[in-house]
Amino acid sequence: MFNTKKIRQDFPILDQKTNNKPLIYLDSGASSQKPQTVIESMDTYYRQYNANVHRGIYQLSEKASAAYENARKKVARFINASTWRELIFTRNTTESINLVAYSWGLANIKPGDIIITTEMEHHANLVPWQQLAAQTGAMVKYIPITEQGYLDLAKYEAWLSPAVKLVAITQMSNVLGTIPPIKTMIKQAHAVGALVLLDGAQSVPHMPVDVQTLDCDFLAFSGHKMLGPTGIGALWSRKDILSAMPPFMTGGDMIKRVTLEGSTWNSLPWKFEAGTPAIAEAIGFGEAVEYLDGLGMANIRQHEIELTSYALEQLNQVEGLQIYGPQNPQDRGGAIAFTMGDIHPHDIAAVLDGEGIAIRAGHHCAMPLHDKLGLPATTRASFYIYNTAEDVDRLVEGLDKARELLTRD
Amino acid sequence: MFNTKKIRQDFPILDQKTNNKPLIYLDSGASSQKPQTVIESMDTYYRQYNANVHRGIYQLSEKASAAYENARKKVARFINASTWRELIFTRNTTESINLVAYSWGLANIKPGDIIITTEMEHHANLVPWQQLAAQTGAMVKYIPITEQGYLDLAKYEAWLSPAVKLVAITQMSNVLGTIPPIKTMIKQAHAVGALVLLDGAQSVPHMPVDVQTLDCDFLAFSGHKMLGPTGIGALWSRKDILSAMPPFMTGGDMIKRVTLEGSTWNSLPWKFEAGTPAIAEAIGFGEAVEYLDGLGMANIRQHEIELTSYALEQLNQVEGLQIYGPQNPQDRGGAIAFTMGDIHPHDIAAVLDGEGIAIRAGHHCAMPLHDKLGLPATTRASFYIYNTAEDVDRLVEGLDKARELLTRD
Amino acid sequence: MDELYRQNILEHYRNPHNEGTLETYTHSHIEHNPLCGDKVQIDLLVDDQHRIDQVAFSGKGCAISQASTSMLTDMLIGKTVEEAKQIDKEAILDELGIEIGPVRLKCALLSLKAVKMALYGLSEEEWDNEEDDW
Amino acid sequence: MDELYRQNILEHYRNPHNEGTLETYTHSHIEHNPLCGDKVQIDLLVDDQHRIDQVAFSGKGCAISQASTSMLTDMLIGKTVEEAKQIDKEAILDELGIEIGPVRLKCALLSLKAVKMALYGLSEEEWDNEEDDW
Ligand SMILES: Cc1ncc(COP(=O)(O)O)c(C=O)c1O
Ligand SMILES: Cc1ncc(COP(=O)(O)O)c(C=O)c1O
Repeated sequence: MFNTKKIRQDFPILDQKTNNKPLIYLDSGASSQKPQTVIESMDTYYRQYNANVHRGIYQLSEKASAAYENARKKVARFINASTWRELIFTRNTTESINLVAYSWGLANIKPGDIIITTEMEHHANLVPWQQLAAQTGAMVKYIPITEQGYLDLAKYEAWLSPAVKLVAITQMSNVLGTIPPIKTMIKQAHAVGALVLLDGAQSVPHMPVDVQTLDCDFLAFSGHKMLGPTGIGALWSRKDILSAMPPFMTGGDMIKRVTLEGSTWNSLPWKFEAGTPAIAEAIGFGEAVEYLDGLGMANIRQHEIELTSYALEQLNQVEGLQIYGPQNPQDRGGAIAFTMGDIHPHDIAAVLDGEGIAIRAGHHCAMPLHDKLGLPATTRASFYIYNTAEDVDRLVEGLDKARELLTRD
Repeated sequence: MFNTKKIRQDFPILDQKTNNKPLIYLDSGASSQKPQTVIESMDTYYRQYNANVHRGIYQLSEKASAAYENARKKVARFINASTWRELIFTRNTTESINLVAYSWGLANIKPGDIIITTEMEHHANLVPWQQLAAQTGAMVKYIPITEQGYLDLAKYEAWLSPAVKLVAITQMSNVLGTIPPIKTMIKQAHAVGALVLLDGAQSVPHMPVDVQTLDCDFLAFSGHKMLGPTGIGALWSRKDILSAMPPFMTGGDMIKRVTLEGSTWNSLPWKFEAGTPAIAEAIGFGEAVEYLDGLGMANIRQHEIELTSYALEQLNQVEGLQIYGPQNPQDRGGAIAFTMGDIHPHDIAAVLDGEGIAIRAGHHCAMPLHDKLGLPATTRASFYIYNTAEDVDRLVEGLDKARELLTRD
Repeated sequence: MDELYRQNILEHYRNPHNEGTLETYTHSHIEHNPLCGDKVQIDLLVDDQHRIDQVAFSGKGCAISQASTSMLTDMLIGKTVEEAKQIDKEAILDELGIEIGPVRLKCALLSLKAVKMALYGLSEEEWDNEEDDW
Repeated sequence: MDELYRQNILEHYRNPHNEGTLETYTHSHIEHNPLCGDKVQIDLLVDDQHRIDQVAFSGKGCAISQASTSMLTDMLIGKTVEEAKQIDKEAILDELGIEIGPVRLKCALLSLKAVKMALYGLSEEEWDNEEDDW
């Protein structure tokens, strides 16, 4: 069914050794590896048809423009946008969210308004709202997480009121793995007139996401976490919302007309893309979603449920190891954060690195969540399409080695 | 001396035919082509050490972090910054300028303040200031251009007063080619207490630029116009200015500490780099400046003066052709905008494309300048290190062909 | 490329049909393409039977925009407003008989946009929608 | 990698020297590394001759940070404040005897930063400058 062996052959980086041990890459939650087709699409762009887009009349530029806009269509279709005009290319999830905070936020948020987010957010979906609230006199409320790593939905429901203008929430936690019941939460938010922004940095790479079925209002995600290059991300929103928003950055390509007295803006989506865009990167991003489409997002989700299930099972047996986040693999993605006794996460990651295992240690850009857990840092393994049960076994062996080496008495 | 033949071999794209004619690329002002070393450096990153930067403890990530930060050092040294902490990676010149407008501008510009810019600016160095002025109650004044395509410096000097807080000006016009006497203008601006932002999108790729000697306060430029990849640009400013500025975008990597109550910011330059950066692109940018350094920026400038000189000579002899901008090659860069009778620039570019010549037609993101010239559009040829006198000859032949085909009576 | 400037296009460009303005008209619209500074004015005279009686265009633009406008005016005369509504991108491209890149497409379609805006008040957004494809 | 956890480092990590706090001290500073949540407190007792008489550290951190702190305290005792100022990144790395990546470098130098801030009020920015190289 899901042929990991075959998939791995498409990823040149995986065929290497670190410290003389074959590389086991367990940090896709931070950034995924890239298949051959993605890397080559950018190489080909630079070698054969590199040129600035949109205004060129010569063939290189026409080819580059078509490829850039075609990539937009691919990414828009991938999340089932109703038109490609709703898909704005940004640098990453962080810029997508900042764009909303600056453009939609400053125009719509008033003193006394409430923005609801959660305790488990990545800083990218937290600091911009704190800043917006500070600038506008609004208030941010954080849905607490329960002992089991779920959202306290009773609190959420109790907090919903007409004063709530925005619910900004991750569709999959990058630490706990938690997948909140987004569809219901969106319905509830809409019932009080609030818009909903989804941080899709972790969800879009790992499960089917359909903006029309979800009925969300904004979706932010990053290319580099879903087989695409660095330097490219996306913001999706509905046409009516985007049309009413003022531009974020201004300059070339996002204007229709400029005079010394003022300017009129370009049509969607270009109104939000100022200056020369990340052309090669957009093309690579388009190839990435094509690769994912080829595998099928439902199959990818299924593969990760199975792998996460096996990993939870194995890790739960490791001495002194504690996992944070839901234990039911259906309720979570494949990012598993844990601690092991009082061994520092840095040391665990360093010992694992010695075994060829790439794993992350730290606060994973979610300091408030770690404060809540009472931990300065955790170690996190995260899986993707190229990971196998064998990788989990190697991880467990590595952890045993770390414990042996670093237990103090 | 300047071995164009050898240089051309480093650029894989140049070895191709368009419409069965060898490609003559005369649109480097819009975006330059890339040498082999730049393309390969990114390919290698993705194939061998792709990983997220700054927080990873495993070897891929440490290698990626070192390469990313090393690229910053290369670019910082290239413009002679006094420390790499003053070099912020952005997407492009446009984002660099918007960063200053949002962060420095909103914090420092007050009602009644004056921002001076020029009539020949690219929209990237014009619309952000119009927006800032509209938001703050400040006023934008535009230094006019003379018949010969120079700035009216008498006006500039007359306008300077303590109310002027910022002078934002291009160091090389992308249409007229004009190189203003920046050093003097900076001294004059500083004398009234104004800061100076240089739009270096055209200057940094084509001539030696030393921020310490110039004594400017901000410098914005783009990687893709100087042999680097798309999706990466830079903002340089002095440490004391940057330290006092609030962040622009917020999220991961730009914070020191986040709590539910608020955040503290990271040290320079990371305070201004929110989220996963354009890692591969920064690495490619670093390679690009290394390539330019290898040739020597003074040599590149000399090559372009010679080529521009020859081009002006030849083009001035073409029937019906009118050049806009200074005729003295010492006072200008290698972007030459022109019209030919009443033949529409689009048609000229299209006929040239048929001859394998890539050239730009339009307003080149400088509509106010075109309004001033009384032209809806111009045709523009722009040169770089891989262009030759032969390219100019082919251009002239192509123009003759366009005139024959498209003259109405 | 030369292919772009086929004989039929050059003929319309050199000797455009229906160039000028109408003294008496029922519909008129001026449309700009700011990207290249092109401008076209379309005047239409529609009779009681909703039939287009007279058409004239003025303005300036590149050869492609001039030729396509000239061709479009020929196509319009004698058509009912309903029939004119059916004229789309494909019809113009067929008439031009060439392959065209995205930038020049805007030139080629500028007068069609102007006609639709003049005849039945098509909005900027509706035009975008008509142009959009996946 | 295993190389990181050499015997000397593991020994200091398992049995750190000068762990604890001082009842009487002339200088003290707590320094955090928010990236990994590490925290170190350094207490110093400097005598009339500007000589460091006693040092103690407390806090928590990874093996590298614990070991480097333990080693640093050994290095400090008996040195004058002037001599202590000379201790730099290289001195710590020499003592650790390993190659170290940029993230772990922050762990290895956390206590040195704390000492410098305690002893002569080095600022955050001055520290950045000391660390910076081209
Ligand atoms: C003078 C000038 N400024 C700014 C820009 C904008 O550069 P970018 O599109 O890379 O942001 C350009 C390039 O088009 C330019 O020529
Ligand atoms: C849940 C979540 N949101 C946002 C981000 C930020 O993504 P980026 O760094 O690509 O902007 C990440 C990735 O680190 C994430 O996991």
